[in-house]
Amino acid sequence: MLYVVRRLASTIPILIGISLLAFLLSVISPGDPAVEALSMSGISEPTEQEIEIKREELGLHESLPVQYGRWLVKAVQGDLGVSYMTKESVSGEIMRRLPVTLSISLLSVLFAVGLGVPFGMLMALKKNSWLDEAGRFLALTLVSIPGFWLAISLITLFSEKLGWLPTSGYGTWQHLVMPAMVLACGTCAILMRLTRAALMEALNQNYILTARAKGLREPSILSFHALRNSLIPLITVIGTYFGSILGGSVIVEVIFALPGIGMFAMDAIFRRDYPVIQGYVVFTGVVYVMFNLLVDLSYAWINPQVKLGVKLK
Amino acid sequence: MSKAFQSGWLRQRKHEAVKHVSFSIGKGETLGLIGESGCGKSTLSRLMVKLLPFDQGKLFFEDTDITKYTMKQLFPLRTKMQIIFQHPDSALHPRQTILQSLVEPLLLHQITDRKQAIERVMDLLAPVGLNEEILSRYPHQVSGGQIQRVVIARALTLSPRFIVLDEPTSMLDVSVQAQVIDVLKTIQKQFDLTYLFISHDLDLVAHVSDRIAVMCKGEIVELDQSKKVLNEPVHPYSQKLVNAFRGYQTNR
Amino acid sequence: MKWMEKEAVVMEPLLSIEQLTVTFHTPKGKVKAVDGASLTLHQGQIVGLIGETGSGKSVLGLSIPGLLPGTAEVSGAIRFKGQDLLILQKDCLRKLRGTEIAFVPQNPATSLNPVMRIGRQITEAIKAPFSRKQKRAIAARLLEELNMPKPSDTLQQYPFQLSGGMKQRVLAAIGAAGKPSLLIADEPTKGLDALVRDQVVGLIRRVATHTGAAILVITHDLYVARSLCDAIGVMYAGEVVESGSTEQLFAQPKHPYTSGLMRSMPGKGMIPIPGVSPSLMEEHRGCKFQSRCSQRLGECEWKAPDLYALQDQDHKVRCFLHDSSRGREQGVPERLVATAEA
Amino acid sequence: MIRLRLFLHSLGPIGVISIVILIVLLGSSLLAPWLAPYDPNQIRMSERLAPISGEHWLGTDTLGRDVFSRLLYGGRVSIMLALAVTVATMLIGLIIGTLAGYFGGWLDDVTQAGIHIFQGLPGLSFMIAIAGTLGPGVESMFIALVVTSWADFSRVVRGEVMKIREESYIEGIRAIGGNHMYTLIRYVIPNMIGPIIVLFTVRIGRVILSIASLSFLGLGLQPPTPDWGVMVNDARPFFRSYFHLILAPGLCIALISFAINCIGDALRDALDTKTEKAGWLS
Amino acid sequence: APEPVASQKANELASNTTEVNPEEVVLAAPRDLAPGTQDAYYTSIILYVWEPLLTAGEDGEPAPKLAKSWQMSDDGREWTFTLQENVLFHDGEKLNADAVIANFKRYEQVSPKSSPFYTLDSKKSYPGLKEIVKVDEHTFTLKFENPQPTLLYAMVNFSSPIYSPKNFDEKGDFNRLPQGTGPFKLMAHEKDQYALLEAFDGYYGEKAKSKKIRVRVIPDPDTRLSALKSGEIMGVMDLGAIPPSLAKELLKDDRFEISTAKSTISHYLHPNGKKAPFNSPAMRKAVSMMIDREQLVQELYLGYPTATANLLNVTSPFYKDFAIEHNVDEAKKLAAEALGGKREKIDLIVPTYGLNRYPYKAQAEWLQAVLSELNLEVEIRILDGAAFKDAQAKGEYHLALATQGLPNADPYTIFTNYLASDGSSNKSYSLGYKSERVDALLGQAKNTLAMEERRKLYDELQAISVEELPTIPLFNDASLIGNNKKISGYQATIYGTTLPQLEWAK
Ligand SMILES: Nc1ncnc2c1ncn2[C@@H]1O[C@H](COP(=O)(O)OP(=O)(O)OP(=O)(O)O)[C@@H](O)[C@H]1O
Ligand SMILES: Nc1ncnc2c1ncn2[C@@H]1O[C@H](COP(=O)(O)OP(=O)(O)OP(=O)(O)O)[C@@H](O)[C@H]1O
Ligand SMILES: [Mg+2]
Ligand SMILES: [Mg+2]
Repeated sequence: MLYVVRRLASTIPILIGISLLAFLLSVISPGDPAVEALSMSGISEPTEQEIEIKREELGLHESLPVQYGRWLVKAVQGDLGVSYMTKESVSGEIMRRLPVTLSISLLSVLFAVGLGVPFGMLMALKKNSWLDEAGRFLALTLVSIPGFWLAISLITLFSEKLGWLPTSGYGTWQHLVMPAMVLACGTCAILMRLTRAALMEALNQNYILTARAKGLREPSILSFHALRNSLIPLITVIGTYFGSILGGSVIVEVIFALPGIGMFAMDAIFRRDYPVIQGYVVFTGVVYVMFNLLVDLSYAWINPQVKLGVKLK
Repeated sequence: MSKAFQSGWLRQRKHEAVKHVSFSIGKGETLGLIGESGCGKSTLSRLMVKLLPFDQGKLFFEDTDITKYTMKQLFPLRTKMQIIFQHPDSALHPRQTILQSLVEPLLLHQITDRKQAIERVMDLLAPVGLNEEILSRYPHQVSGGQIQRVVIARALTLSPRFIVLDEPTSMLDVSVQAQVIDVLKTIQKQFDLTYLFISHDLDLVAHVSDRIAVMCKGEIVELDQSKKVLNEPVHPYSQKLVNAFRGYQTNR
Repeated sequence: MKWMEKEAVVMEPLLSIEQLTVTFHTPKGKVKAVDGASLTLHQGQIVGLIGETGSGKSVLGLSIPGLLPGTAEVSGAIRFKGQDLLILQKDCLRKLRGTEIAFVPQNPATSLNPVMRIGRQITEAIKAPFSRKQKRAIAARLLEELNMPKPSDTLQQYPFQLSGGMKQRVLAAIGAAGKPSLLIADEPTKGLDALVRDQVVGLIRRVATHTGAAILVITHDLYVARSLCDAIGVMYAGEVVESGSTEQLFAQPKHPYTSGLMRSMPGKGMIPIPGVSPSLMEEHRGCKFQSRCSQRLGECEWKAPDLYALQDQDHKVRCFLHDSSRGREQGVPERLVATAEA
Repeated sequence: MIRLRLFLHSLGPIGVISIVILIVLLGSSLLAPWLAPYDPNQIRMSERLAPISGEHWLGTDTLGRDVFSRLLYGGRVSIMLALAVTVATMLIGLIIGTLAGYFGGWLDDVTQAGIHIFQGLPGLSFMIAIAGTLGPGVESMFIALVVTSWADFSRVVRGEVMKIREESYIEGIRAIGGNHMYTLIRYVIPNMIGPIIVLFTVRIGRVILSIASLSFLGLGLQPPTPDWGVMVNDARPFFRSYFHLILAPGLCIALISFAINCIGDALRDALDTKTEKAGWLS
Repeated sequence: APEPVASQKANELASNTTEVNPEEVVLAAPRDLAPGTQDAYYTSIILYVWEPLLTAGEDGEPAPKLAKSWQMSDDGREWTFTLQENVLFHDGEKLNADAVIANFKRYEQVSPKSSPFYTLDSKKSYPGLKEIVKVDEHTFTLKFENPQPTLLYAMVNFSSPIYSPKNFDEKGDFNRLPQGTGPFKLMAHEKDQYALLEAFDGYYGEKAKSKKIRVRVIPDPDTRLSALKSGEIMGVMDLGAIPPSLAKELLKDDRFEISTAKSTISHYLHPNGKKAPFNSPAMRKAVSMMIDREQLVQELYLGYPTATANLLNVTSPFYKDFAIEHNVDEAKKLAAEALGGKREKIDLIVPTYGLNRYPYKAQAEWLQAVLSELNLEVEIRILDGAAFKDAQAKGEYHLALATQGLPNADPYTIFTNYLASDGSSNKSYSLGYKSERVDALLGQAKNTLAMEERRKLYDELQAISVEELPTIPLFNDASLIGNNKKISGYQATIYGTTLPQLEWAK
């Protein structure tokens, strides 16, 4: 427990670094949040006076360090501020979108792992067979397809032509199938290759020989001895991948009309909604840090050496 | 004695891999070092050639205190002292040919130009029992015994005065081991070298060393003439070690 | 122990390997790791297999329980209790592993699954239909018999918590768990210091007395072989060049390679055998040792020697010098100058 | 030589096809000015959305431009940019990762923090922000892509270096007198060339896809540059009736990424010394 | 075995998603039309949840909505409005003068309040409003400091939304779902997902024909089209509901139809009049004459919009038609003179929001080709909205593709913004336009009460704008919506659709 707390504490400078970078990036981008908050692109524009008042209201007159400092002080207290655009609290907005993003992330991880790992295992077992070659081809194809291209094709096929799945929106599990597939395909391929490589390496280890010498059956050697030992690279990839899609995937969200975190963030970036950008970046930072932590903890679970080491501390 | 090593109160890391060790090796002498696995033999050997910084103590080489020498100051000394590591299989640059690895020390120290360096390497091959044909090969293409000999040859290119040999035959079986020891003894005579010889095999150590030091948990517990240590060990740990060895060697 | 040996002579051998050849197909070509090796092992016997690095000892050992990788092509015969293991069905062979034939791999540091508790690793090898609890009790008793301090605690531990010697004991326990009638131990003493090595040798002896199993010990430590084994086989470049009882072999090594090996021991003068062992990838004509042999005969160059039995039927040598058909004492006509030193 | 043979061996039939694809795509991109039947930017309002014909092999787009000609030109910028980005990332990652991994200490701590910060930043969003800040164009895409990917590269390099640092040949060269500079350049870097080449090819593939994604959001290459990603995006409104408009450039992106990844894969197998070992017994 | 049951259920669910629920009509819009309590209006006016006092008629003139009639005092400082009777809010409250006064109080409290639809700013819509006096139950009077001859134009739609007085708290914020007077009640909404409307039984006018309408948010135009084609949605609405290129695609399938109406949005090519070459009116003229607006409208917009040379949008009642001059030779001559025969490199900036709604990229590329003949070497830069505005404000551009919504049916505002020397658009777009005559005309218009006179002033202003081209008008946009023929009564209006008339086709 202490270890976890210490790990978390050590990530605070990283979070501050991330937020500072995001802040700098926001303020040096051309454009004025006050103007953005007041205008509707291409329809109406505010007058100078209105802009002045708005700037005052948003506190944009203060010097940059003061603005950042003020934000930081509040953020430390758990207050991420209020969106310039929607006037709602940033944390509330993120939390509202979290279930959407979380559910597609989960499903896509499920897809990626559910397909990638067994396929990779099969490839490792039947290495150099036609099956291995086919798997390799599949994996290479999956990493090479541009996501948006796949999304368009899927919608056309499954929604327009076949009518099996809804094109877009959020609600039932059917809504999540296609976005999750698009998100999963690259990672599925990586997992396939990785599982194959890791398993093949594990199968070459001496303890597998020991296990065979005991007369164990192949399947139980594979699952009890080899797989567990090859989990670490897999978990690392799954962890970082899950973490990164929890930060939202703009393109998939736009195409499939999913009101997730990525689209929200992109809107904020386009409209210079500093509090939202900051809040979002801190959120993704926390997710990143958390997943790194989880990955580390799972190493401990897999690798008893780390586990017992942790207990000692 | 023109050349002497002295080191005292060395310390390594928290769990003290090496504790308060003092000894010296005379010129042309072979000092054997024995002791159980993990007692700090390799650490000591690294300390002696200043590959590890140490916490306490002093190190003299040819009567000069080199304890505080920087990397730059050490550079000329590197030609005079050499170390041969325990695991020779990864001791060579895997992407360099054997020849490249062999001429490298000479070129690095700008002792000769490439052509002369190659000549010098050629001269060294015969003493260590190597064949010219392996020069163009890569380390993974030659056997463990050959690598071991290449590593020895490489250490010799710079004509050192002192060589640390950390289990130089641990990877070899007896017949090859005998070959390597043969080489080492020949060149010692030839170049008047000083050795620190580390091994688990007491017979072997006895065979090559003038004196033997017994190490236990980071400390040197006994240091005396080879015969004495092997025949009438004083320290209980030395006795245990020697008895164990004798025990299984003679009868079942 | 003497009576056991006598009985063994009478009985049909437990294991007999005949003309075993193992070829690996690699991208770079064929590697003939074992080339027509023959060996017999009797009930309750401890047999040592010695020879230099890369001579095919491990491959031979692995081929018995059928643990060679798929790239290996095996021919010849391995008769175990009258059954030829090479033509046995995969699944039947698997069932034999652990229960009839146990294999303890070399290198204890990597031969235990690092993420699995010791207890599980041992109980896995117990095939009898016991409950988990009973199995654990058996495992604990096994460790106890092998002089493991606190055996029941050890069952809860992971390999990294054990020292090298302790791991070796665990591996031995795994080997003994299935009450096999044949145990193959590959390099059980490699890289250990004298104290631990001593323990391991004792350990193997104990396994032999406790289970009554025959043991094949693969090693290149001649001291170990001598102190532990009843009989010894010497391998060179994939062939068994000499085999016989330990006393005979150490007292009167017949094959030039064996005697060279003996002379290389630090205690015996450390006189090396000149030259290097031949590549396993090339085809050979004649005796494989001829290029390093100081007693080479003319025919050695073009004719491969057979394994010739000496008067003592147990002692066999693959060398023309001991071909009884050509007359034992007269047979050194054209001794050539040893060229291997060049 | 063995490496080359091994490389060809591990390519397999798919790999050979990949090399052919790569040569064809790169070659046609390079030779586009000579191969293209039309000026890729020539607008002909009278021939808008012409179907596939002998005159226009792949028809024309919404402004009557010859799609085949645009396709030939379409890889130039993306591939060059991807190459430039990957080379730059590799250099940065190599320098930072090597120094951090080799020297460790505070340098490593600082680098690690930097790596975490940049990895913790959300990739595409960050890229959008940078592209927005610097204005559109090849230069800002270059910067955005480099800034968002150097950290990954550095981390991998750092890990490799830390592994190599433990090898005894590093201690060996130090015992002979090699200083840090010498050790780094002659020993450390050459020994991670394998993983670096692999990472390099994987990265190029990914950068090409990233460029296409940015173009999808309108922040990529500026019109009228013919570019595959842009072409896919431009074709979206028409693809139901003119499927080839989206298929052709999409296929080009997929194929080049496929080919590069496949070659990287084969390189990995060829450069991995482990594959040469025999298995358990060695 | 449980498996078949589960898959059967899944099948049901799956078929539900595409099968039509007769109770509910599903439509889609590119953005969230019900942003919620923090919004100035809660919902867009096009959902018909709330109604304004005044709306815009077909002719663009102010028309009665909740206010059925009005009267301006002679000095133009007092306006008296009479409300519709028997109007109920969704929460059952009655519409009366008190309710309106409460709403006006709210305007004051919250102004200016931003919204993606229109900023609510009472100081702008009701400048110098002194007080509101209740005359009787259904009559009230607005009293101003200065004459307000064009008040009605300013009050239209988003400037006079009326909600139940119980619908907001003491700070003027909404306390629950909006309680307007419209034909639809907002039943539920999920941010960025959907808004669910239900016909309001107590509506005073003609009641909505559909019981329930769900308006989903689908930002990507192509996905909207797919959703239409798959039958998931019956129609699309709001700005950019269906881009012209997709309209063509949709019409290829005879299950669908398109409805268009004029739109208040005009498309321009803004020149940066502060620097060369477009500080020269001749150069602006050359560009204007060079551009074949008809071709643009026909080829890239499929002929739905109307080409124009006028700054003022066609929906304004003051709009005057001017002939479009397209003369390539003349244009080249003018340009050659202005540029001195040299080739000039210029920047054309394009806002990202234009890419999804309009074929702006193709338009930019087309312009590039066209202007190249004038010896202008055009470099296109696509900028996100904020960066686009920034570039305009700083004058870091030469030409910009841009749209403008008619802010107010009275053209005074747009003329001031664009043509006055200190006009806000003039400045923030760096148009650099300055004309004493225009400033004088605007000053005059400000105090002119008589409509006929105003019209004359506006005519002259339009003529000047066509001649001097402070900005180069391209065309008046069209509202374009599409729907499945399974529904009927779904027509585009100037701003929005005929949502209350929507019903399942017989
Ligand atoms: N880099 C290091 N970090 C931490 N501990 C170390 C390091 N190097 C060695 N040690 C520890 O120091 C002790 C002595 O190690 P050393 O390698 O010197 O033993 P050794 O006597 O050479 O053993 P062996 O006979 O197995 O080679 C061991 O306990 C080892 O774990
Ligand atoms: N899977 C394999 N593929 C190809 N060659 C192999 C394979 N396994 C073993 N070999 C080769 O077979 C030969 C014999 O190997 P083996 O491991 O049996 O030798 P050993 O006598 O056990 O040596 P050591 O004493 O080092 O254990 C070696 O040359 C080795 O390279
Ligand atoms: Mg050591
Ligand atoms: Mg072996």
